[in-house]
Amino acid sequence: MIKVLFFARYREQLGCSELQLGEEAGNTVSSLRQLLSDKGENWAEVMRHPTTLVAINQTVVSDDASIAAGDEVAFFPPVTGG
Amino acid sequence: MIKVLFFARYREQLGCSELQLGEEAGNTVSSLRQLLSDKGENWAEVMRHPTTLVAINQTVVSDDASIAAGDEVAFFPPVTGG
Amino acid sequence: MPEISVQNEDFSVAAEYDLLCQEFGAGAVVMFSGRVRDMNLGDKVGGLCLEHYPAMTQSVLEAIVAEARDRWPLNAVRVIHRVGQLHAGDQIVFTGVASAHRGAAFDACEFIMDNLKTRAPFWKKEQTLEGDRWLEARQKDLDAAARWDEQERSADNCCQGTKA
Amino acid sequence: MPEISVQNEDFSVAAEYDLLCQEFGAGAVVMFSGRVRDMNLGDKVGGLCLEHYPAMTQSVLEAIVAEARDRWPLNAVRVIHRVGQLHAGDQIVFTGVASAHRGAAFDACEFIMDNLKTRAPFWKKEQTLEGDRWLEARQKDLDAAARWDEQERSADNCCQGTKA
Repeated sequence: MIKVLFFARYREQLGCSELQLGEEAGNTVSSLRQLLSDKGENWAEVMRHPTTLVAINQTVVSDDASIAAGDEVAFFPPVTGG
Repeated sequence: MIKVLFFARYREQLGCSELQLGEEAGNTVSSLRQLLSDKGENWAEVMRHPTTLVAINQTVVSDDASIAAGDEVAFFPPVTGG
Repeated sequence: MPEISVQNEDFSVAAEYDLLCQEFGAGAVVMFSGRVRDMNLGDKVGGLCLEHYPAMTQSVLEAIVAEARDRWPLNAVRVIHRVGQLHAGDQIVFTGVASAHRGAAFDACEFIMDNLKTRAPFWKKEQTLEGDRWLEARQKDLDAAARWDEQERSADNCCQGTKA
Repeated sequence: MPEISVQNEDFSVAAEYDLLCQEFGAGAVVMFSGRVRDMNLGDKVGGLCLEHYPAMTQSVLEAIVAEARDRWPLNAVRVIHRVGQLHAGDQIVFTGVASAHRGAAFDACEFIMDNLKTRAPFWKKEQTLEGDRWLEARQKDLDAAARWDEQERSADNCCQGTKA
């Protein structure tokens, strides 16, 4: 099982802040992105957005990063704090 | 008449914070420096010190600057505020 | 006093200054405070809602402060960021740095803010008369943060104008 | 409230911050405060006496603030420098800048301090157990002030590491 989180604009756009996924998520960020894209056009849009950031266990990673059971994966737009 | 001021270390070293001088001061910073140097070894020392600054009417100037009647001329070491 | 606080409550710059000064030997304190602007992109802003990713916010801010301490000799560092509903004019973020050295205090304070802006997972949703809108990240902020990497890489290079 | 104060009395950073914030539209406030160090050059410092050249101090500080306002868009600027007898730990100097822009506020505040350090006619005489001594100007401060000239000259030059 992995936990997938969505923040800010994406949370609103998907109407979803958290998902639990099993083995169907695959082992990499890329395979997870593919799975989520297939959930519908609004999901595909978030996943293909060129500036979407992804973090595994609170650290930003690239698409070839591996995902293991128990990981927390988060998708979010560029940050705008400060 | 011109007014000549000395600050900080120089004021102490010369035992003098202010002098009034007449035409003997000449028309330039150089001639004034020469006149003051002749007042004794401690004066000569201040005048030839390589980092001594001179201001005419509160603006730092170089040795070839002109002095006119009524001017306020100040000699002081590099500043150390802040 | 923790170095980092992420909170909904307001903060007191006066109280933070007193804490930063408690280390008697420090010569220099530099503080930054940011407040919610009442105008943005030509629209009147009533307020904004600040969302964040709590677990990540804390670890990113800790990493940024640790990097600042690696680069400069700092006596004390304090970072506060508010979250939740805020109104125009409210304080939103505070960074304070105490050091024996003026230049180190200025650089470290600005380094922390530039990195916070581009790395800490906060998102602002602005409330205007035209409706609510998520703010977009700005290239200017990315450029500001990138300078510090370049500065490190080019430390002893040609440039006379650097503030390294 | 004047922009510049040269005074013997202490100042309140909290009160200065509130004044800088009164301009509601400002997003960013950067403040610097310097205090008398209790150690310098390896000796314990009991206090120091600050002498200045009153007529020139005012005009130099005004010129520095005017230059800062020419270079950056600033909403409010405040400079305070104390003179006379001070003790270890006392506040000695304050510079506060409010701007819509974070980078402008940081740069202007540091620019004012760097120029104050090298151009404003203040002199410190330190009291230590070894006796009293006039402080020497430091090359580091001259270098810090010179960066701003070089930065202006080389604005669009090679340097990736500049903070211009």
